[in-house]
Amino acid sequence: MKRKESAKVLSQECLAPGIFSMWLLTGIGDEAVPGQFVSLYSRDGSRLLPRPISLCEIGEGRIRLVYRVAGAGTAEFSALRAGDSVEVLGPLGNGFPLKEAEGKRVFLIGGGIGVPPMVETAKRIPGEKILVMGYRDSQMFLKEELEQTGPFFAATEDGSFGTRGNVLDAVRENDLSADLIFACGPAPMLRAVKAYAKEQGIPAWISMEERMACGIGACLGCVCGSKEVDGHSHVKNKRICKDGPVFPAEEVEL
Amino acid sequence: MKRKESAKVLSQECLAPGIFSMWLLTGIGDEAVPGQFVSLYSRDGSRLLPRPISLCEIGEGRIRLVYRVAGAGTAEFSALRAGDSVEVLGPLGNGFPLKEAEGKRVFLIGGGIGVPPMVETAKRIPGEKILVMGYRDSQMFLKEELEQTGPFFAATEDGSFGTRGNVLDAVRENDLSADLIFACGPAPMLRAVKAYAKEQGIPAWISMEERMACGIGACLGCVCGSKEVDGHSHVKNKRICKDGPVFPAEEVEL
Amino acid sequence: MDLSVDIAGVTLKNPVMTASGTFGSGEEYSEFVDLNRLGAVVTKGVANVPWPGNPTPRIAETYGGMLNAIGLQNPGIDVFVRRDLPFLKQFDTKVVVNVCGRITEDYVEVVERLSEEPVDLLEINISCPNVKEGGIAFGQSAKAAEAITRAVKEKARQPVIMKLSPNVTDIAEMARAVEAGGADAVSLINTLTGMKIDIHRRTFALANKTGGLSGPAVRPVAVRMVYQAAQAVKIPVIGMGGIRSAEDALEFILAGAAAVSVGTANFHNPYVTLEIVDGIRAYMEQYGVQDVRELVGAVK
Amino acid sequence: MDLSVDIAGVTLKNPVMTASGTFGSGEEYSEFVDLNRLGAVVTKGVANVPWPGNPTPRIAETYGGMLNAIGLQNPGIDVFVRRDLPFLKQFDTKVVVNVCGRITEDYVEVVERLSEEPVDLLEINISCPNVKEGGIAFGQSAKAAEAITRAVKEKARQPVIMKLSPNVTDIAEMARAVEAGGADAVSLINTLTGMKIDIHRRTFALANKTGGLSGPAVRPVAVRMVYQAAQAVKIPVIGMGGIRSAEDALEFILAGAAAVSVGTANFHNPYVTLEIVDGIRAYMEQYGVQDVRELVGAVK
Repeated sequence: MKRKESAKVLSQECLAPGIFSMWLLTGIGDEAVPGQFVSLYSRDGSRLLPRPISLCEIGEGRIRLVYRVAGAGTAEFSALRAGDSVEVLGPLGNGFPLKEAEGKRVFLIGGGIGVPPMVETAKRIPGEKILVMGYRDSQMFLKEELEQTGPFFAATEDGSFGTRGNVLDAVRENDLSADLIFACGPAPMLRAVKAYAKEQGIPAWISMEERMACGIGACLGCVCGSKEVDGHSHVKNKRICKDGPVFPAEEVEL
Repeated sequence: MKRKESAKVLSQECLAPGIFSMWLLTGIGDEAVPGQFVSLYSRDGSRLLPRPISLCEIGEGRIRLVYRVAGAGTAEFSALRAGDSVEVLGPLGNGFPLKEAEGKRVFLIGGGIGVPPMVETAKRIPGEKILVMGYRDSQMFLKEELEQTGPFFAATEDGSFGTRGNVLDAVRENDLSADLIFACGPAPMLRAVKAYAKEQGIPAWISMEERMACGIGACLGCVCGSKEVDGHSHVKNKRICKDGPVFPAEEVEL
Repeated sequence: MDLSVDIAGVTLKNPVMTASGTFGSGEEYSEFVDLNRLGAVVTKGVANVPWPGNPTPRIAETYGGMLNAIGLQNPGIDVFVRRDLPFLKQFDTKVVVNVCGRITEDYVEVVERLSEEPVDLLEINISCPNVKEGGIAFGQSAKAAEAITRAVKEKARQPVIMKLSPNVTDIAEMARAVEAGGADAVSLINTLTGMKIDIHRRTFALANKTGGLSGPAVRPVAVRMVYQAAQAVKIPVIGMGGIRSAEDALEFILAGAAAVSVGTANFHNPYVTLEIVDGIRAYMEQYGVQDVRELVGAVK
Repeated sequence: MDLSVDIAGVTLKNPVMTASGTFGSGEEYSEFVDLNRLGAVVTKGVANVPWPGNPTPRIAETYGGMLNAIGLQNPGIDVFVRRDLPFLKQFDTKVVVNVCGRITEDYVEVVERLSEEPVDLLEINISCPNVKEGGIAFGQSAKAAEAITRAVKEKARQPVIMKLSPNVTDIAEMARAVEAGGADAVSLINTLTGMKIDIHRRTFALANKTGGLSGPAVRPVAVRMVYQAAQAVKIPVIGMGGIRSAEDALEFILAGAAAVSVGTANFHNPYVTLEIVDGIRAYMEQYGVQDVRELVGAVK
């Protein structure tokens, strides 16, 4: 059941330049699955729209959000300290279909601020998984957490760690293969993942991003083109906030 | 010289229901005189106009503001704690003409949130002064500070202390008289003071209030009708923020 | 204490409605608010056929508000009647169907399709570009607004609310035009046309370049126009534009609105509609107002 | 790096001007900013005779903005020429005199009085009610706007900027009208007409009932109108409406403004004009822009 509430900040930590980790005391995540997200609200009356942020880790009665400071709203969140509170709405979206991973070898692919949701996703997949993460440079936030869950490979844009290049360069350089992909990251990465999955003939589930207003499927602000007609308007426009953010790669336009 | 700066909050105290006292660390008051005011700015982007607040006390490198919570902006100020900071512009306006008080017996008359500026005014008048303050009830904020400076008389609306009624009732009940009046308070009180001064044939200086935008005399938002043509527009509209807030009572329309 | 209001013969249990396009057909928000407690649910605009809407980005935050250029994506009247209306009819609230179109015939088709349906009121969105008149909105020409009102009224079985565009020189003239065309009520304001530019990417923030500005930023314009409209016509006025609290809603009511719609605020606070109902009741208690209708247009 | 811009043959050292009515004649703000560093100072509107303005309250805060109904209080052209112009001429900045009037003859009289004065540009405020035409503003009728432009241009010795009202259906039409009347430039937007009601006192927040809405709340409307005006005319466009940072100013410039005016933001931050000059320079450095004119209208 979705709800909006005021959540207490338990901790705030800077993981890398512009990347912050915040634990919140809230039961909003208790029934959530990885790949779902929450909306955070600014305290400043000039900023009224929510900032959607993916769930990085889900503890009992608490959630961890790892986010990039991209503007004044996220900068405000990064200045919150333990004991402060923040308005949060969630859980939102569908999340990764963990059942699909059963009995399969899974690629968990994250790029940039698409890395965080892979932490809880990796924890919830008991079977074989290979983690392939893309970063700008050797400031590899969440590497430790991810390494604890399975084999970890990294690609960095500047080549300062792992493979120089993108996540698929790391897949090829390390001769990796899998039966299924769960991916989250910037659109160019998702496009490459979609093409790779098609080429390999394996299913891929990707998590999409778009500017949102309501976050619950009412306003139709955050649609993406889809192959099939959508359930809402029957016009091939899936709602990222409600029908997604996770879609079969072949289902959505990128 | 006026300036706007970020001032550190030294203390915050609730003096009476809805009445707060805040000391700020700022040199803005160093050359100020009582009766002048500062503008405080909200941190919330939805509230852009300054809140003018009179100087209650002026210390070296610090100022004391005693203000009423009248809306969301002042409520925000009242939630500031020692160590927080707030944007402040000042010193603004003209202040009371202390020289006029030399060799005279002066009534210092304050009503409600017009009481605070009388503290510093009383401190700066070395000669004879009589303090007559009007309150709603026995929650007589700043009474202690004022009593230290001279004879103190109070009027309360509910009669719970001193004279039941207004400040002029207190003047009459206690058979008080003076050669000069400095007054600050709500318009009905100022009207009564003006009439009393005329009847007694003594000069009165009153401090006026109006909604302000710039606070420095540029926008012409806070004018009051005047007997003489004003220096700015030559239309008998004095600027409260710049030509005032303190005017000879007979000079302004109330 | 009586919070009920009357709009063209339809009694709303309280003056709080939702604003079209911000509340879907109620389903998504029913997880947050009890729709039975609302005066009315106003649906997202419905056309005669499904509309795919605009490319993304469709949304941009602005100072104290937002721009949207959804482009009236909707499933068309068939799906609406089959799926959305039955959902809404489960609740004890009034149903206002917002209707959009590209040409007059589109509107009329939708209105005719709804004639036998359990709909309480129709709200006609005339801020859509009039395809036959070079794309200027019906709601930006008094003549076109009056004509479409007349065309819709001829076929409508339910009372008709004409929703006015604020992007006009003289809102009173527009209100009088739709009254002359037979409108049973007017609602305003629709969004103000705005634009945002991303200075770092040097591009428009919205794929559509322009979008509709809403949120508390526009409220003073909306209150002014509601006041002017209420002075200009005898039919009821429904006020909206940046309402996010009972205080805001009361501003519109005092300016002359018989009811209000709450839109963008739902995105910030999904509980806001009911908080406003409670807040209006509290205000009436505080000031001893027995009937909310005493407040309508009380500031002149 | 070149920040200078050209408005009708007058070179401003940078594109940052003040907005009329928010900056007096510069004297009050000279305590906070070095006027020599501004592209131009635009004075408060001046009429042929002193105007007393409206009763108070003249000011109300709104969400992300403010309403004002000063009523163009001003000392009239005599005092202005004797006192304010000499003050401004001490500084190395361009002087733009904003002119207001009740009837065409008022405007013409002021313009004629300024013909021999050291004034660089004239800005004509046509949002004043046209007393001879039942109080509708000159700037709300294309015909009236063109006519007053022509009348002013006939007598003006300095280039003429026509300041447009945003309270119109079609801003492009208004821009074309003043261009046809001979305007050398247009500036926009003036304030949007708004209203605020005090629900506790049940009265209007402003003695004048309505006032002009300004501040960041209106920026998206202003950017949209500046874009539309810049697309519609060949003369330079000066953009304003809610600018409070260099980012905001750049939005207008990219939308087509050759220069910008900063108004309401001065009330919140008296140093803001120079911060914007510095911020535009920093943006140009960041992106390797040599000449600010490359940015004008760069987003299409």
